[in-house]
Amino acid sequence: MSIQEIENQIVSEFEQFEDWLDRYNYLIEMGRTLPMIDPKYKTDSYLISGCQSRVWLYAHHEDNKLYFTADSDAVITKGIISLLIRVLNGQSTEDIIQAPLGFVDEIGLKEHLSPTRANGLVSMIKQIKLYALAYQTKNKQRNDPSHEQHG
Amino acid sequence: MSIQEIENQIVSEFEQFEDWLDRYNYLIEMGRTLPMIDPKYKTDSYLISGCQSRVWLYAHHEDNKLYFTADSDAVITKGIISLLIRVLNGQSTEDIIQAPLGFVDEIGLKEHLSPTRANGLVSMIKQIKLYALAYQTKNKQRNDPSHEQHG
Amino acid sequence: MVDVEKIRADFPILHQQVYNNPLVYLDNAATTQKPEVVINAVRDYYLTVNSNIHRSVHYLGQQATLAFEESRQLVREFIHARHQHEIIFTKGATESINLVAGSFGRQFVREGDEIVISAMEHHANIVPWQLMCAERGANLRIIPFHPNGELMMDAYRELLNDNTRLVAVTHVSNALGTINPVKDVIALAHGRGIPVLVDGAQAVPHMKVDVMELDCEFYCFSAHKMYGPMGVGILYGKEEWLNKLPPYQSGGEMIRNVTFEKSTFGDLPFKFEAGTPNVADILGFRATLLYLNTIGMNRIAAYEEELMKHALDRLRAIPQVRLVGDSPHRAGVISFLIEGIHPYDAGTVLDKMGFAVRTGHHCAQPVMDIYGIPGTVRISLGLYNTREELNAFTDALNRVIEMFR
Amino acid sequence: MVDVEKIRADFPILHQQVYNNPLVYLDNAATTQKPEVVINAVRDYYLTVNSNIHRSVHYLGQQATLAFEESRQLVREFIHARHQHEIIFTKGATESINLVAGSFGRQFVREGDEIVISAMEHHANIVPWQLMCAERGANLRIIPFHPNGELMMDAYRELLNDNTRLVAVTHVSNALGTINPVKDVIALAHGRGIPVLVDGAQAVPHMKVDVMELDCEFYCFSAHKMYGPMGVGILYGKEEWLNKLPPYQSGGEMIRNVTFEKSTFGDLPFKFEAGTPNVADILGFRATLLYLNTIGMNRIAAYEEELMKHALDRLRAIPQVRLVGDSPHRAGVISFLIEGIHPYDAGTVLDKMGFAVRTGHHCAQPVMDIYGIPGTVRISLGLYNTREELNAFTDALNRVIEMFR
Ligand SMILES: Cc1ncc(COP(=O)(O)O)c(C=O)c1O
Ligand SMILES: Cc1ncc(COP(=O)(O)O)c(C=O)c1O
Repeated sequence: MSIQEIENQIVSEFEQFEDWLDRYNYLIEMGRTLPMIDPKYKTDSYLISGCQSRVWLYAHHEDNKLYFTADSDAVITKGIISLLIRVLNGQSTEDIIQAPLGFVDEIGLKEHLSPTRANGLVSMIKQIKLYALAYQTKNKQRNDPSHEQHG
Repeated sequence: MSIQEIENQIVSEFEQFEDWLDRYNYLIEMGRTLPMIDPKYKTDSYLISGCQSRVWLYAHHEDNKLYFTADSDAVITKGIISLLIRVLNGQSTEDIIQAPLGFVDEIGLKEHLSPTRANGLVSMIKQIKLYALAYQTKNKQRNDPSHEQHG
Repeated sequence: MVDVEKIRADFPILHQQVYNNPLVYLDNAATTQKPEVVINAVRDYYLTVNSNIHRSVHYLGQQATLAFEESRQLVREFIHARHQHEIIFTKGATESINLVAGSFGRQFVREGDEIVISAMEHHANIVPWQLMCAERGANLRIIPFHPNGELMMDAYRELLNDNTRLVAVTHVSNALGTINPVKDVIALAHGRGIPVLVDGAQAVPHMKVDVMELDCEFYCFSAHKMYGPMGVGILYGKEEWLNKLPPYQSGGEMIRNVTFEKSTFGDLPFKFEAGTPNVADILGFRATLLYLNTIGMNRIAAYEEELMKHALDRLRAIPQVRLVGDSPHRAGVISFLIEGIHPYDAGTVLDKMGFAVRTGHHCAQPVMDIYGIPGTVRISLGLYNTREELNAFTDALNRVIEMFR
Repeated sequence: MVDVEKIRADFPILHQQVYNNPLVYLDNAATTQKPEVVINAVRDYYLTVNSNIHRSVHYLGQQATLAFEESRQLVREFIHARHQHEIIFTKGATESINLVAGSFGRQFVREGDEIVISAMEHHANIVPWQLMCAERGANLRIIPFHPNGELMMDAYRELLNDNTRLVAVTHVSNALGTINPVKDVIALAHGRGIPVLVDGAQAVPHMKVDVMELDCEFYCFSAHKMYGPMGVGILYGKEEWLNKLPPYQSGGEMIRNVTFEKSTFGDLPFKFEAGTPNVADILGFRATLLYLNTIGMNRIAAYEEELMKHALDRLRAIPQVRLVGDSPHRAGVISFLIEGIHPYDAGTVLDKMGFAVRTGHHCAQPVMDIYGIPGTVRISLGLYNTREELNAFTDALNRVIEMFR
């Protein structure tokens, strides 16, 4: 499925819930099912520091597609991360770079995305896009005969 | 007349005027009749510096009574000074020290007395009272056999 | 006793729904709500006498100036200072502290000197001293505290020495709620001739403060944390000390005379009030003080003490709750952790239930480092909070615990 | 064209009597009046979303934070800055200048260096540089002006040299009304790689300002002089330069990490915004900018230019009036003397006739010293002033002249 299709899916899942607390209950559940990051990546070099909750993120790529695992010390943050990963896992670097990821706002979690809330999520999305950009650049260089290959 | 009597007289003079401008016209007139300070006292050492208008004040005493001459570069300030001098000239140091000088407020010139208006008047009243206090102290010392006479 | 229903009627913002739940505002240490009289005082100022002050020949300016200086007078009375000109208007407690750190540092602090602060200060009472010390080659010494949140007075005594130039401590901790024994802190410093700054930001809303009785050299707080408008802070300083300090900011208002060769500065308090002051909000603050005086700070303190006791009882009854800071001398603030639940998770869900609490380090990171925790959930009380709100809060807390189980 | 009657209806304070005369407010350079939408915006904030911002998990805090950052965005648009984080909120123009003088001085000014200002600066753009230069052993160099109130550009060119670290000039003089050729001033400084601060306090209310077009490094102004609330100032700085400067005040909000060993600072703009910001008045300022945008700064400028021309014509027709400063490039302000009448006398009587004017040195003593006068009478225009008011004013002036004859 495309990024947009998964986003739409998530939005309709959340539309089921009338009550805020049900949404958060669902997020907490999602948070618990987050594909766990390998403990060896749960170190400071993979830490995305927010103000209130910490996020660790590890990305790798296969065939120009990116895959993520992550963790956070806050369960709700984990829930949102798990949604993000569901949307982005296995997508191409190009698509990831361009994804507006409007669903976080649409499912009513705008406050988690506001630029002045340093809760780790904004920095995480920024980080994901940076990864994608870096892989893309590396790839281009590799396929471009005018560049020597470095790694 | 006592200070209070002259103050009362001034207050009733001002009660004649219904219009603000008439009061100020009267003040301007008063300002023009201010007993002029001897030019030799119109120097920096007799200057009481306000924010907007400058005031020069000279005081001398005879028989434990004080006498003043003064000038200002602003006519309205001169007018108020002339009222003050009318009230205080020839009064005893004790009476001057104790005079509340409420008439300035009563005739509606409170703004000229507000502590945050550095227009020279407040400093002038302060200066007059300081003169009176200084003369009184000197006098006491002179009359007090336990003090040597200095001047 | 305080009639809390009557008081609540004075605060229009409290009567609203948040996510379909009644708002329960328990974030008063961050900023309090404002009674309508204060909001109206600001409005009335703009509707009737708004103007620049102190050098006006005109009517509006004179009215505004008089009201402005009346506000200063009222602040003086409120904290029982000796002179009106010992009250300096700033934009907030943070600026008040920066002012003293800047001016005191420039005048009195040399290489090898020491400034003493406590380990439970708000960042506003840490970083200005830290930067000033770094600039001047001085050292910052820290009074530690016991696990229950009380200052170690013996350690404090030992920190004081001939190099100590100033002691800066908080009256009430915004992270732990502890009321510090500032009178003893001050007396000990004075024993060595050392001046003391007290950060009263979290004290003034909750108790009667008497700066002459405390005998501190400097005391500072923010209007917005005590039912006043934003944008107003107070620095109280003893005349003698304020006279000794050089100006902080410079510009209009604070000047006696300016030439390109040399400028001379006005008398207190103007020397420390550069630029057009925030007249509107300072008049609003005057309305706040009149409002608080009508109720009475002692009655407010008594009411809040009851409330605090009730909140502590209810929280202690929840087995998963662990208080952070547990001094019997406490005002305004309760910080706690919930077993197995990140403070940020708890705060997010509580918000959806209508409860405004604060989570995180509360601008007191060193306190969190000492306990080895990333942050706490903090509730902080105001004079309009009720037992019922606290009951609802602890019930909600139990639901939160259920949700994350 | 501006419909001035419609505009006047937006400003409730204008419709009052002073000493039984209709108020004619001509002291706009000191502070302007506020449209009701601005007064209401402040009120609404306190009635609905008042809270501390940026670190709130709760609803009120989130609403307030969003609105606060929207205000910053609107300021950016209003002065045409590139980035939102180039807009720093301060408490006023004076603080903005003190911030730059303090932080720039500490980082870049050494013994023997020079700072260039003009001879027509407001004290706020003199004294901070003077004190900073004194502290750092640097020298203040002064751009003189012609008797008509225009900067001597040749002299300026000669002042610039390899020791010049910064140029600080006013966009519009608050004492003379001159609009300075700041674009040329900036270009000349840039020719030598010297950064420029422009004091825009008297410019922003009267004309469209585009900081990217000016290309200045710093630009500052006060909300209260442009129909906004008191207690809000702006410092615009180019990202590159703001990043180079150390923080000014320190405390909450502006911190990334605090330990007793070392603190690190947040990103722009927070690095320069220590303490709880004045959210209420900053939201009020947002309402101001929306209001001004609706009318349009170019239309305001055109209207005021007409008004200014009319005022000058009427004043020139009074033989006893002598203009102080007479540049053809003028905005907002007209200063003058009346033959044989002390400005303070004139102001006092004009006040009783209902006219709010300013008298004295207007916090620009050096300007008065240059002309060898103690002060002037100053009228300053706002977008709500009318030709009729100016006619009434000049008629009143003739009566004043009569009174003192
Ligand atoms: C103890 C203490 N000091 C100082 C401050 C700073 O106050 P402001 O942000 O109003 O300047 C606070 C605010 O949280 C505080 O709690
Ligand atoms: C040119 C100029 N700069 C700076 C200022 C200072 O502004 P504020 O007092 O609002 O800080 C003023 C105010 O009169 C001014 O006219």
